[in-house]
Amino acid sequence: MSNDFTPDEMMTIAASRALKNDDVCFVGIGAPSAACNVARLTHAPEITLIYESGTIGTAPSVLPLSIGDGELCETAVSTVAVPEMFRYWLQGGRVTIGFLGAAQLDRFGNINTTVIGDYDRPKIRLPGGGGAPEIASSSGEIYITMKQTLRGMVEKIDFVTSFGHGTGGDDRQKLGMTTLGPTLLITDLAVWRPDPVTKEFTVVSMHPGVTKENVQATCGWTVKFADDVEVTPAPSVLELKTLRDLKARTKAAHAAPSTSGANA
Amino acid sequence: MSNDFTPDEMMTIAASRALKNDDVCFVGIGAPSAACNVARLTHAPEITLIYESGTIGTAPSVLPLSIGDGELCETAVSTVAVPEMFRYWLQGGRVTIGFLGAAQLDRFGNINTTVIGDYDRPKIRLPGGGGAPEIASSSGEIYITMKQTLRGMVEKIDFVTSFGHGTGGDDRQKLGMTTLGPTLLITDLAVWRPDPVTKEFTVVSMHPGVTKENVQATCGWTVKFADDVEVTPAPSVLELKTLRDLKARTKAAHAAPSTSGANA
Amino acid sequence: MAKFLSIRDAVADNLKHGDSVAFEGFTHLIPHAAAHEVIRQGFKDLTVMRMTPDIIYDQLIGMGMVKKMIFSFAGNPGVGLLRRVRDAVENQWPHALEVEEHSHAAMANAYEAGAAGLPCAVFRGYLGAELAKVNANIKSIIGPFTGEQLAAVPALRPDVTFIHAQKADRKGNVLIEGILGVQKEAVLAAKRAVITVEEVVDDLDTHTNACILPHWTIAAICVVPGGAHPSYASGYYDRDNVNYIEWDAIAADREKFLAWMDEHVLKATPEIFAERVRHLRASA
Amino acid sequence: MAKFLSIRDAVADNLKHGDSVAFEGFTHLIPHAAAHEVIRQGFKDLTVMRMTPDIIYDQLIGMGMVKKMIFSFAGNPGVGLLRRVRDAVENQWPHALEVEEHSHAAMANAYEAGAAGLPCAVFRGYLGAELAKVNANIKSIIGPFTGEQLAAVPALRPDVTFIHAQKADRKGNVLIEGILGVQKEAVLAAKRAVITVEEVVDDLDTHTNACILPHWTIAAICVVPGGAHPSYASGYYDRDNVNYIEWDAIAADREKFLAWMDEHVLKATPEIFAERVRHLRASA
Repeated sequence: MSNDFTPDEMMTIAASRALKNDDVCFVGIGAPSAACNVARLTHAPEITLIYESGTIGTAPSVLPLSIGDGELCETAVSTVAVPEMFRYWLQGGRVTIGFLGAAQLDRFGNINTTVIGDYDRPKIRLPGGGGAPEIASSSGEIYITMKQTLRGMVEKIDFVTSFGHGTGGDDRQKLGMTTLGPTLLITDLAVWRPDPVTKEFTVVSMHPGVTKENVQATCGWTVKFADDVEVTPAPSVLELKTLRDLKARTKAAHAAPSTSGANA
Repeated sequence: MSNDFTPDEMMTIAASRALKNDDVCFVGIGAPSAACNVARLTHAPEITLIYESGTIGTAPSVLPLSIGDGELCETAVSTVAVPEMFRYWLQGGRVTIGFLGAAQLDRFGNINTTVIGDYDRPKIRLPGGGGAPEIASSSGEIYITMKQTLRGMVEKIDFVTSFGHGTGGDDRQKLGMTTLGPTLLITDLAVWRPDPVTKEFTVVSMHPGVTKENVQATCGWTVKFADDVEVTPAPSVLELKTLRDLKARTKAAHAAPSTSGANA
Repeated sequence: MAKFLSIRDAVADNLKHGDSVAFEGFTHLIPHAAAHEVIRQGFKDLTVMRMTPDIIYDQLIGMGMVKKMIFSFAGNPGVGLLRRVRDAVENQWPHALEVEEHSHAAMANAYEAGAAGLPCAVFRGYLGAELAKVNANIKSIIGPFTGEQLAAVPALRPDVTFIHAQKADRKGNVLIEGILGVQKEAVLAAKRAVITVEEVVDDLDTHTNACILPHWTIAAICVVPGGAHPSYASGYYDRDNVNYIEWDAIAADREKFLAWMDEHVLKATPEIFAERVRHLRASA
Repeated sequence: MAKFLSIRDAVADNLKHGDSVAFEGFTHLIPHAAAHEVIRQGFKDLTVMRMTPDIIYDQLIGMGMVKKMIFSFAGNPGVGLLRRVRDAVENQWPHALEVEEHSHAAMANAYEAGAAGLPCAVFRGYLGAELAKVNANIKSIIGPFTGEQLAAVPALRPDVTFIHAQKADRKGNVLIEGILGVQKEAVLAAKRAVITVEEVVDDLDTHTNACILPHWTIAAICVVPGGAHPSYASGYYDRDNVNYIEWDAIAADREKFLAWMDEHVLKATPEIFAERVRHLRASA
């Protein structure tokens, strides 16, 4: 155990713990590829990581800056074309965990990464959904990870980029989906799971030192807490070392100064 | 010029002459891969030959026994999976010439390779269409080659495996096809082209020594002859040597006796 | 997760009476050894599918194991007709055979749709072709943008797919090289895939974009050297063309066929395949 | 049939004002040199498409050459937002930009359908996703066998596709290795394809199932070493990550952007790309 860690590190490590050795994890744009790789480097060495660039079974030594970095391909079992990736591998139902981030999230796990404001006259034009709409519907289940802020965790998202549980209950089944949807939300403060019936995200565990007031103060909806909220185990020395080594290797690899004389 | 050739050799060589250097030729099962390769080895060295096994731009030194022989792949520019072959390469409209054979053929270039007799109670169950139904509709134009017999060239085929010109006229356009369909029939006796309006196959050239009576005697419908029926130029020495060398190499390669102790 | 098993155990563990099953291979890498093991274990009422059923389907059908065949070209490649298939279709011997017949384009698209988890394949096909009149599984849809009518066929989703491949690594990742056929699609479309391979190696040692099936897409891997004979395995041994020609005479006669099957399949073992290809390895 | 041309001539011969055009590349092999040549030649009213528009689309849009963008993820990979795209969408600078927005699955399927000569792509997608409400080109069809509702989008058929690839042989066959993206599909879907390559070689010297575009599918091939910089060309040079980070600051300010474009694009030549990657070659 270590007491010297940041909320961000706790979030990544808590997310990594949810991944299993036999998971096939689709790491979409914006998703915590750090969590997936910490899992791979600690308790889940056989986990299959798939990036939407077509790389299947990657094992990068540094975190990719983009989802198509060369090392993903060099360490992959196989690299396929992107249409095949979306048809055979995602739509084909082979992904057990889709890992998504969010610019805006609501209590039912619906995600917005498209626009802040009105779609036709956006206040902020975000990058868009990328792979997320179909990751959300085709993966066996969805893990979401994001830092808590009042702007990010909102009562009503401006645009439903990726469908979570809709308005809760059996909304997914009504749309013909047979996958579980969001089953886990990991923030920098807490671990949340959907209520079995209403599907509203409920805090089941808070990270060491975090209070219910902290969680509510950074969440735009009225937070539901489980009857017995546990304390998330602090990062182990190995987990923390693995994450920090990975980040250090990544920083060194990406910070090499350009001497090309012109960028872009 | 040579006078020492068989009708079969004349047929293959006449077919080879119809192929051009910039053609992309889809060589289906049962088709005269001999004609395609004689063209490649004589006047059309740059012709692209595609076999439905996925081999694009092959240049075999012997004729394949099957459409998936190893040499097709070894000499190909690229070998792709069969679904891609039918989607990107054939359906994608990249094939200029589809080359088909036939068990039964009618005067409008409709082909049967499915059954003799009734479909549900066939007298002879033939292999079936394979790639032919879509080769017939997706290739820029179709060349057909077959030996003339009363059983093969019939008034009415028992089953329309591959659509030619239907009942003639603009039947293809009525079905939404934008490709030309059969534009050439080469038999062991003659060269036929469809009438521009009725689309009925019409003899435009007879091979050396062949008479109109010979053609009619081996064709089950009343043959139309062009006003000026030409004489097909006899095989050149080079054409004949190329074909015979190819066949000799093929025979030697395929006749190697098995010493495996058990076949199949 | 792929288990390394004997072909006997892999067949027994994964196939049941009445299953739908694909033995795929497009001239190259045809899984003869797997088919022979299935015949030895005496399964009944199988629905078999393949684009190009050839000798092994002649054998399965002639031995009375098949209720229905889904196919697009049933021939002895380079030789002619399949005489056991003909006898079943024309004379119901040893019993009637239901056929669902497609074009190659339809079958290839249907496996692709199966691999892609779709209920059906959509393509431009069967225009003017009479198969659409005799096969109720050929339907059409109207494209919602241009109004063009396109063909639709159900996705193929076999219970079990058998294929033969060149090699596996020790984790069970399998490499296919050369003429690929529809094998990757047939494996990904299946509920369970059983793959025979020439050998197991430490490192697949191939191209980054080569056709590789990850170990977690495979139920069982069986090392059966020569398991594709008399078809071929690129890099290992050549096609044994003479065997295809000889099959025509064997299959032409019911008694001769049964005697051949008894001697070369029922009383044989998977180990004979290694011996069969010994003389073909030098030239490959 | 592929012609070997300078990138100047290839752009001039193949692109027209008002064309629809794809510059594809999925992080790997992004055709920067081709895009810069298009910018220098000053085309107008282009409809540009790409799954992952990044810096070059920021540049094309910021320079006012684009009427409409079809896309699924518009970000600076690993860095953040595209500031010129945002300025066009949020503030109509330098003019309004029409957007047609899809998911990656839709775009990938739409290129695939374009390559396959189909009018539309059919897939399982957009379930519950709000894009289907704001994009009239997202429709649905009912599968005729199971009754499942599937998504349909129009096939993508650009007038011109630009890609960058590793190498061509002397006949003009082009090899792409590593992360393949949708480049093969984008080329086969296009009316005309222009490909920049690192080099021309006697023999592509690769795997039999590698991704190769035959010469007769390509309009023009241009040798532009370094033409993918600051993205990378596997086997030739690494990704220049710092450039992506620096772009964020350049694109944040209209004047700074215009000055940069003037110096590094308008007054530059395709030959500068070879120099740009010189320091990156050693580590690749």
